[in-house]
Amino acid sequence: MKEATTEKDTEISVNDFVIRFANVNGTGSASANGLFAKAIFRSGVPMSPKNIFPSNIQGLPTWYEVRVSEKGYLGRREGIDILVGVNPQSFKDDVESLVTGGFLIYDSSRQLHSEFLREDIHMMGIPMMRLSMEHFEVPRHQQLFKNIIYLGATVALLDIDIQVVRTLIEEQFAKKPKLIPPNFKALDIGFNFAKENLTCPLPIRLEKRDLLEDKILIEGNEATGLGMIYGGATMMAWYPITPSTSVAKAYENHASKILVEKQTGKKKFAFVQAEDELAAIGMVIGAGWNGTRAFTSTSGAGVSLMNEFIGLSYFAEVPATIVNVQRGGPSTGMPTRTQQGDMMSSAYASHGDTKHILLIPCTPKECFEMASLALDMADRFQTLIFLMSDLDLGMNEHICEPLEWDKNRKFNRGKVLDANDLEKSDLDWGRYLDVDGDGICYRTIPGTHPSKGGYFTRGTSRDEYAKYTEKGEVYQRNVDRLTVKWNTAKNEVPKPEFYQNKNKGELGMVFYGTTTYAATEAMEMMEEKGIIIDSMRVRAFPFGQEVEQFIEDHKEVFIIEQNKEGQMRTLIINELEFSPKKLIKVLNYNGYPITADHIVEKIEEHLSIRDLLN
Amino acid sequence: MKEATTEKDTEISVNDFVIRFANVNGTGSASANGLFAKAIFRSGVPMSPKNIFPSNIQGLPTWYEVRVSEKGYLGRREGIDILVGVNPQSFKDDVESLVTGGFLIYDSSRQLHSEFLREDIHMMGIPMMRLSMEHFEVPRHQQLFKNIIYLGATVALLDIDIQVVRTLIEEQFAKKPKLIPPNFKALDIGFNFAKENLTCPLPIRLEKRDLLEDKILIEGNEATGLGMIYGGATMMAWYPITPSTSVAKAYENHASKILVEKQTGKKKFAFVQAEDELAAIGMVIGAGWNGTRAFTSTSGAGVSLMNEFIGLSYFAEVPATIVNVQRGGPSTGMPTRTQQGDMMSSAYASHGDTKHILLIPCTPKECFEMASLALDMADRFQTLIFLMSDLDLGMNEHICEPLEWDKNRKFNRGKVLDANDLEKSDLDWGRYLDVDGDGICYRTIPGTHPSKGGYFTRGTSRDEYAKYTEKGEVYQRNVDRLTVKWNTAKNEVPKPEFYQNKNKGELGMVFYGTTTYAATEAMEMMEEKGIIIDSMRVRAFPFGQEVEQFIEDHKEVFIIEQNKEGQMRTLIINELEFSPKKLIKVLNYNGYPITADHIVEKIEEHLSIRDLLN
Amino acid sequence: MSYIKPSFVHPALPRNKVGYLKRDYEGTISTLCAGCGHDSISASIVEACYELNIEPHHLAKLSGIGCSSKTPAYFLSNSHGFNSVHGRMPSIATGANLGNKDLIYLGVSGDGDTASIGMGQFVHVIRRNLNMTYIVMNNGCYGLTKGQDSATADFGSMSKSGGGVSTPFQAIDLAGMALELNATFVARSFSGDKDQLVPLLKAAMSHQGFAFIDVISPCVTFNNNKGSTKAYDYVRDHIEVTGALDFVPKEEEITVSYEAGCSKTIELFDKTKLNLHKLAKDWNPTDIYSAKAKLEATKRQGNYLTGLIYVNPESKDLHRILDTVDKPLNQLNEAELYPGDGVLDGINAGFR
Amino acid sequence: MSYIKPSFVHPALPRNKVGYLKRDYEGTISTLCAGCGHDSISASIVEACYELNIEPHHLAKLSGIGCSSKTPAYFLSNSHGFNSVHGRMPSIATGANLGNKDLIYLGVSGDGDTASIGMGQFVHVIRRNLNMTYIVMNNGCYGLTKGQDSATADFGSMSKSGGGVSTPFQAIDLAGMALELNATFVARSFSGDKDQLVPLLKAAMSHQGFAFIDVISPCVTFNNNKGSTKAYDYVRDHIEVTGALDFVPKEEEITVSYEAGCSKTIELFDKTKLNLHKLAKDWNPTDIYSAKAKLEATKRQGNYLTGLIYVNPESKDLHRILDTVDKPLNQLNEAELYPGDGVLDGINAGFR
Ligand SMILES: Cc1ncc(C[n+]2csc(CCOP(=O)(O)OP(=O)(O)O)c2C)c(N)n1
Ligand SMILES: Cc1ncc(C[n+]2csc(CCOP(=O)(O)OP(=O)(O)O)c2C)c(N)n1
Ligand code: SF4
Ligand code: SF4
Ligand SMILES: [Mg+2]
Ligand SMILES: [Mg+2]
Repeated sequence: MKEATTEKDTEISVNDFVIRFANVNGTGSASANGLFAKAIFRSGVPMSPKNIFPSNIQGLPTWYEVRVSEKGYLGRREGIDILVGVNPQSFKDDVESLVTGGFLIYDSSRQLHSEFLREDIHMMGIPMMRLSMEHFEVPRHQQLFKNIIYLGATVALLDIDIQVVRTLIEEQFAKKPKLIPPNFKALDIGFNFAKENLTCPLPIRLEKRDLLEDKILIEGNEATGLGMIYGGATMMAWYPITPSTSVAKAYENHASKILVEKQTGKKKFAFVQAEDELAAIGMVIGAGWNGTRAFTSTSGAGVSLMNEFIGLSYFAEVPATIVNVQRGGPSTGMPTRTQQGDMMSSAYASHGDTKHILLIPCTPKECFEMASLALDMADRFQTLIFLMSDLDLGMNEHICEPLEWDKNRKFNRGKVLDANDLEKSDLDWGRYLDVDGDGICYRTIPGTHPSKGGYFTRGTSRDEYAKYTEKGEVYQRNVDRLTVKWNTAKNEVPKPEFYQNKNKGELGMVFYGTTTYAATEAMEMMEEKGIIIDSMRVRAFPFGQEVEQFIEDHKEVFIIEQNKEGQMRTLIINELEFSPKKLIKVLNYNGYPITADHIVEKIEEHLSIRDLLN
Repeated sequence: MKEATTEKDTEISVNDFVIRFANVNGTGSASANGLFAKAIFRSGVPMSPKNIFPSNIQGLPTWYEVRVSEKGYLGRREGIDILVGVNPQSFKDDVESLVTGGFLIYDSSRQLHSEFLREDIHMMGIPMMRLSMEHFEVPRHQQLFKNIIYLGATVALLDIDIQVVRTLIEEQFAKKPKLIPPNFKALDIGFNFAKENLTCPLPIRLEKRDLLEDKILIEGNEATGLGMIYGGATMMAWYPITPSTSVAKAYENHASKILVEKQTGKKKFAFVQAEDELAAIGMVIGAGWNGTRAFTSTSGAGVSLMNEFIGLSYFAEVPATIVNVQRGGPSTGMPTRTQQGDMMSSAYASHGDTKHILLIPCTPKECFEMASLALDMADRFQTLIFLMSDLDLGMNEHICEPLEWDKNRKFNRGKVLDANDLEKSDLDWGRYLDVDGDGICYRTIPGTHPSKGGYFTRGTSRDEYAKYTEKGEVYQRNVDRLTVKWNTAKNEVPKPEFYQNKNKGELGMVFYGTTTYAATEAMEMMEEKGIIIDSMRVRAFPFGQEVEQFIEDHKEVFIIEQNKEGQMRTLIINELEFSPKKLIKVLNYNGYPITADHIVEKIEEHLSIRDLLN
Repeated sequence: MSYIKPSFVHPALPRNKVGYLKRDYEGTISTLCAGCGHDSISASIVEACYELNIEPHHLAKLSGIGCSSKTPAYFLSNSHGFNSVHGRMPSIATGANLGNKDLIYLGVSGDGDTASIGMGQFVHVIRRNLNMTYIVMNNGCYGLTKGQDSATADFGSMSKSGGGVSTPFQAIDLAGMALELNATFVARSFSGDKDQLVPLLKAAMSHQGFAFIDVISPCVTFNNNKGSTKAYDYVRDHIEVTGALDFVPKEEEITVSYEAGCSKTIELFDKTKLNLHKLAKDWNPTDIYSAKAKLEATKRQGNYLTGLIYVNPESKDLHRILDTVDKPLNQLNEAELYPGDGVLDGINAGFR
Repeated sequence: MSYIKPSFVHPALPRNKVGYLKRDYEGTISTLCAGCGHDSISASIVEACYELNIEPHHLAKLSGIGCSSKTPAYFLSNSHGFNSVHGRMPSIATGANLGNKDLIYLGVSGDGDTASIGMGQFVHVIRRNLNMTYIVMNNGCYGLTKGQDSATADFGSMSKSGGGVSTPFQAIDLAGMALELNATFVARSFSGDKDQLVPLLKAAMSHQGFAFIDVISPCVTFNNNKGSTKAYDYVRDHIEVTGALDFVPKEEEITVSYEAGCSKTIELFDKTKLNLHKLAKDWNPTDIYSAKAKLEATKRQGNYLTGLIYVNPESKDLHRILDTVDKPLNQLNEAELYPGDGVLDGINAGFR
């Protein structure tokens, strides 16, 4: 076992480390951990926190992992440099998870059992519980402030500006000022203990920078909820399910503040906790039919339950929006882990020949933008839109540009006829008549006109004038029009984003959503090794011309994603008719966010095997 | 307008025609039409009837189409030679549907409006309703026997042996003998009227043959229900939905006769009409978990509703069987039309990375066999099996070999440990431990042993010993084992059937299920034109080595199916990694069974375009 | 297939207060079986809407799947309608209603649609007191799928398609369920009793909240035989009526005067009055406990209790519960929904 | 994560009639919050199974999803269990029961699991009178998803996670629903009242048919605050008991004698006797109308009625309704299921 921190066998490393807090859930550690991350954010240094929590409320292991990266790499990184281990249940594994030369901060209130000793790491005991019991009386407080004590110690050890943390505490308890002094006290206890008993700072440490400008730190789900408000959603129906619940919470919280009639206090929105997911999507479709912008948010099992209704929205052509915050599947799977495992089941949801538009954000800012875009596209295409997020994006805080809204922006309501339109004498209106050749027809909203524009919406086949039919050729005309509509969508969905400007090397890389963080880092890592790979981030399904061209232009394309079957790859092959041979899977599906190392390793593996074969 | 039947401008054609009966549903025509088809069957001549009925109970147009083909072509054929038109609602369209030179048999009780006259067909009026009113008193009887009158007339016109029809009537009313004489009477009225007033027989006519040996005439759903009984299914749970309802009816009817305890009259099966499809599949999974063979049958919307439970069966590895009798989709779609539109949504049903075994019968005999096979495979692979039928196969009668059952056959119960197995001292049992390397583990049934083998089944991730886990590597080990299991299945699913013995020409054709009838006919039509195409009928998903080899061996392969997106083609590309370029879609998705002409036309179109390009 | 009816209008045909002919409330010709109870209910709906002076575009028709759920095509052609999916009409109605509180929502369902696959949504739409009229066309069977028993088929009842086996399960009493769930308007009627059904429909559509009407509606094709408790003959013989209902629109006066002691007037939210007379003596329509007891007593005697069973004149519908603005949500425009300058800046600041 | 408990057995520990220790009915250590009502119910289940001399492998545990639905891991480790999907445990139980009638089926659900997403299946499993015990661990909230109101949250009740807003909807009374649906055994209890719950569980497991127990079970983390009607303090103060229940197994005699007039003995199908005493005077446990009235009267007073509410000793479970053979269906082998030589020939002949 190494002596704590004094030896200079670890080189000084500034603003580049991973720290992990191992706690028991339900013990108030979330607040301390969050303060730590925010303090680094306020220090102007890029960092990204990952909350790795159990599917339970209290008493099980939970981890909070923060990667600090001056270079701005915000994906997860393997290898833990510093571990704050205060959970006896997981302590053994936690100790093992540290890299050689890493730093273990543990609660030394009780003697450490020798089985936990490791020769190759630095072990730093802090008698957290004892200190807390010495200074606080109420047992609940002793428990809570223990967390702030280790926070204080890490502040000292990592050379974080303690004033930044103090300000954060003041802000956090602005409405309960009585809580500020004891928090300050606990912070100081930890800080001072470290200063007095451990060599501060560690060779791994923080230095203030100004790298973040006006960026914000926000969870994807929060941004999605806000985006829906700005996008004009006045109805949300949902059913609780991790990791999508916080979308609903964000929508409700913010709407309750900003979508309220000043004079009366009445709400300009309706927020309904449905009895299940079938009801939630039914309400969204009912609202959409009535010309109301509406959405639901859910995850895996919820989407599966919505399958029948999804087909109705598609075939009856009623706008609807589903936010799918993906988690580990199949079935109940790993409800508190992340995956991109619903790409196919969302794209092709429901029986019969169906396809749905997917929007795929990668940052909270994009969640905000794509939320409102989803509402526009649902109206524009009179269909169901999926906003494909995931647990990592939705429930972890991410640094991103501030949210922006153009106050002059109009909602794209799509092709809706009003009473005046219906009055026009030369109007030959048919609900399913393709007047413009783009496959999108003109719809009417209930209540528009006393004698015109009424029709019977249905999930069965019908003719151009919405009359029920079982005639084969009429059915076929209708579904062929849906193909035309699909093709129209290809030109209107968000275009992909390119990295390295398509220099048309031999190799390409395709990724999407949260995989982007690690993928772009991997790209740079490979560049350093002399392997140049062009990259494209797909932002929507169906794929437009640009996506096709990129794949066309490269001899081999790695598709990097977080599921077992390579679902995006399947979509690409199936929709763009590329030979599967040129599309190589790079997958991660163990529920943890993918890392750049993993990508590099898999790509190198492929390249070396290929070279071997050639 | 041509004089009825006397002129010899139509050449004599024996045992090769299409006749269509255009009726109003709910008027008792089904019985007369069925007698007609059966009479041809009894005459030893191949024929296939198609019931084209509306999604309603009474009063709408319904058609019954019989193709008679000495050569044994049992697919649908375009072009109606004889039309019996007794439905005023559809009469205009019906008249138009006849081929030039065709024969129209209509009710001349009232004068025909001139708009219905066609110069190029033979029009044969029979005063059906008037004759019926002259001979029968009760209005309901007048209505019913009108149908038997036109049956009598067609018997005379087509030269069908009237004695065959008489016998059929006797059999049909064996339990209500009072109905036999009036039916005979009506039959004679029609027969005699035709004999006396029309030139009988028509140039298009029937001649007795002995081409059918001991074949039977049966609906696919009936055979499926029987197959489940022989296969040992003791529980069926279902919810009514066209076109799957008759599977349940068949199971119940036959089981009530043959699965009953002699002494007590008690039932050796449980038959439950569930409250919806979610409950139906839940019951099947509950039974499967308890070691009971069980199944459900449903169609499109029902499968969509089952999506969540399907994922549970897959991931918790509980045997279950779903009969999916496909109909026209998406959504409620065309509930009384046929399609093969759920191939993808069944193969990949549920969220997360899931895949399911599909068995794809093409004849009632195969429905019977694959029903029991599905039960075996569900137990063997501890997963959910889809039996993919469709409306055409399920609800139309088909001529096929008689059903066979080897009385010594054992049910394949898969890997189940009994109390003795559990007692073995060296047993290291883990519910999800892959002992044999085939990805399939040993399961236990509740109630087996007082202290061993109990475990908590769940849809969440767990370790090899069924303990809940959220550990990434344990999760991954488990889902990787599911991939091993999937690969094992590839070798055990039914092998494809080849036509023309893989002569390794350049061109290949792939089809499945009811598409087979038209596809094999098309193959022969093309052969006559000098185009040789090898053919393969796929009988299951995943695909084994033989399927892969066939596609490998051919330069261009046409995939013929009855849906809009080419779903089987997608499955092939996605699972076998073939280049989409060599797989050409030949699709029919208007809800009517595909015809050989359509296939030939599409293939020739492709070949001529290709030649043009070359 | 649906037919367009001839559109010649006789100049002397009467028009209602909003200027519409009875015909303007009709739909395409029914494709149901001749004699189906559902068609009679459609006729009553036409009548009620005409008499209630509803402008057709102020009403939206919603249904699930089944013979019953097809009926919205057979009334009110000029109104928008939504034939949704099996058993899920309540959620569609909820979304639509939340989007535009100013329309009248008329939901039509079957007993299969409501009591089996739709049970969950039925329970919860009651709990939310959605402002809508919800009619179950109750024939004790699944008409469209050819006559299987539904969950409202009575124990011991025999249907045509049941193969001589009588229903072995207890029936679900949807009116009883609605009462148990504190529904604010519960009624039952019989498709063959237009005189009773029309005023009930008018009252239901005037009620501010969830108004449930269970209408026994015989299926002539599959469940009108001897031995069935949902056959025309059986139902006619087993009806017990809570009382007679006169519907008095808000602008009108009550003119008829009834015997004291056995009549009662209930004023609804919008000043419409329900005038009840010939009251069953053990029944108080605004007391849910009395209503439950009456329903149960009638059931014990093997009879159907018809008429208004319970109404809560104080009912607060979902919009009131959620406290939404007066303007329909689907009519709020960009300006009305814009949170205001600087708001987003403030939000951004909160995330730094 | 679940822990294995130490397995040292003290030789003098008492064993029940079938030779098991109490410990043999326990499960892995609970991962629920300390103080969660659900854990107390688990303890009562252990007690009841031990006392009822159930062999662990003769019982199957079933649940949906939620904190409550996790509990089967915390009792009866040697029994098979099935943690299925949210709200659909009843269908799993139905299939399992149909497959093997000889096991005891113990279903555990939450109020979210049953009263919202699972409402349809709950209603229909009652209608089928499936032979099982169905426990709802009722905390008025969605524990596992962090405390949202459930449909059993009372009007006006306030939860910790509700942000100071009280429940604006009427609660669904699951016991009331069960009665309305003619359930054959309906009871309510409180997680904190083991003395009442254990005999109720024993009676429920002995009942031939669907036995429903609504157990109020406070969620200490999200719904144990002031203002909540599902908090420990509130529930304790608002209980009204139908009567005391003594469970007398079939082979035993009733030994205690109670005051005449306020006690009653009910014999179940299997000769087990339920001995009731200190009866509420306006309540007859075998009369469903009296049970409904009693439940309602108590509700009107703002109280929870606990204890046995209704039992139908004549109850016929689903297997009897379907008339299945005595041998469990999952044990019928090839020979028993083979329809006999020549049968298929006959069937084929019928299709020629
Ligand atoms: C999800 C789903 N399952 C099954 C069906 C088939 N289906 C159509 S109508 C119907 C029953 C209708 O019965 P009911 O609601 O009583 O209406 P009725 O026809 O008797 O008026 C069923 C089961 C369907 N359309 N969708
Ligand atoms: C289909 C589906 N939707 C949502 C969820 C998320 N979910 C898990 S538990 C739960 C609520 C459980 O509440 P309750 O049944 O009352 O149990 P408690 O935790 O309160 O004991 C929900 C909504 C899920 N697992 N599956
Ligand atoms: S089947 Fe029954 S419910 Fe359907 S239309 Fe005919 S009579 Fe009416
Ligand atoms: S959250 Fe509530 S219900 Fe869940 S374990 Fe904790 S106390 Fe129990
Ligand atoms: Mg019905
Ligand atoms: Mg709960």
